[in-house]
Amino acid sequence: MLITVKYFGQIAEVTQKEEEELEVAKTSISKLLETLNARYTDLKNKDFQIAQNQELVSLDTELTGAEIALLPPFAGG
Amino acid sequence: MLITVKYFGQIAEVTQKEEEELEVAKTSISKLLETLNARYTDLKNKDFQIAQNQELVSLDTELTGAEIALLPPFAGG
Amino acid sequence: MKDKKPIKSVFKEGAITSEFIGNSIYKHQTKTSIGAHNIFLGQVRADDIEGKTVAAIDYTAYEDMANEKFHEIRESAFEKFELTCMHIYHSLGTVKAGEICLFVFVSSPRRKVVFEALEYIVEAIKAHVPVFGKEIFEDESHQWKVNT
Amino acid sequence: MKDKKPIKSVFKEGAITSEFIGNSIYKHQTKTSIGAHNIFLGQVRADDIEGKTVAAIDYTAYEDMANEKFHEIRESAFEKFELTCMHIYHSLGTVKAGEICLFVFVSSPRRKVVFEALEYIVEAIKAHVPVFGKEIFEDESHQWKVNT
Repeated sequence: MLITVKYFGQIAEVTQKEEEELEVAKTSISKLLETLNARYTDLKNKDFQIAQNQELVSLDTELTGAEIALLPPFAGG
Repeated sequence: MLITVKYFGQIAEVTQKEEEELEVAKTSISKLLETLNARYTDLKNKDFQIAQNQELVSLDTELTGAEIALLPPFAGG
Repeated sequence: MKDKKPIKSVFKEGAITSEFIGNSIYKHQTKTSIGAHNIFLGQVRADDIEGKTVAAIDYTAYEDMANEKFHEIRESAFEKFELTCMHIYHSLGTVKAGEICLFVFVSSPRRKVVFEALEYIVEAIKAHVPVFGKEIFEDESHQWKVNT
Repeated sequence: MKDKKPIKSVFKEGAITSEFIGNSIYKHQTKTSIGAHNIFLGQVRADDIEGKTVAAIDYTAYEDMANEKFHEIRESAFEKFELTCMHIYHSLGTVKAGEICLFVFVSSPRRKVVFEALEYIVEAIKAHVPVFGKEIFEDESHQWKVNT
């Protein structure tokens, strides 16, 4: 299935892009993360949370969402 | 001794004045209050605290201050 | 805690305007160690009391004692909390319903402090400062306000 | 808690000015059931970090999620606290040291409520809203801000 992955803040510095579309198997968030780690090797040194369809999810969550986002630490306010 | 007595808010409505000078014996605050109650009969129906030289005092405090104030409930802010 | 320094008066004649508040905020933009401001504004409510509506409050104060109390509250807040600055203004005279009668402004490098400090200061003002409020109804009768 | 209403954006491009804040206060003077306002302002600090000084923060956000989170915080605050109104504004883009990047404004008939509500809202924003801050130093190098 086709998903959109969005990158923010220092994560976007690592990926050198703010978003991309990826064709992936229906899998878990953690499997998707392995794919991304392989593609962007500096990612593993970064602190981030993952949102699926705008809700934070854990690694063992099933990948169902059309929109995944890698979110570095929040700094609002 | 000569003291100044100040009246505020609804107390000043009872006394019909904002301050006055009184010649009193060196006594307690409660004795002074008896004098004032005799002079202003509606005073006993009113809720107030007494300050002596700008500090709240209790009735059994010795009257030493040059400035006594009768303070109705505070309503700041 | 008596202090012999001359004490600046906290009182302003009439309502505290939104321009005054905005301008006070503006003046803090040169203080670049500040990370958080917290502002309390007391506004006169058009309370309905037994069918009559409050149109304004006429504030009076035992000014010398009140300024001394404001000063003590200020010193005590600076002692308790790591504040960069603190400002307090209170109205005297007539303040109409909807207008602002109390403006308390605290600033600190970090936010946790400002929440605690502001509530401490406002509660202390309500409890300890001899300010009196005559609630004037639309029909020009009045009653005396009591803080709760 | 999903809501299908269109959600108003909380974000403003650049700093939040003191005039904007003053004007927002002014607009509340027609709401005469309000007795207490409480305002939180986040200001960009010129922090010294290893000999370099922060000149500005460049804010970005996952805007859709952030506006949804702001909306959830808003709904939850109205549920928990008896508020007359609530406004939240957050900057995007560059905000210089000394300028304001967050403006949270709550109003209620009575004061106890506004203190609790404001702290609840500000802490929720810091914890749950995906906003990112790039601290730009005077020498144009940068580091990423993390809320504490």
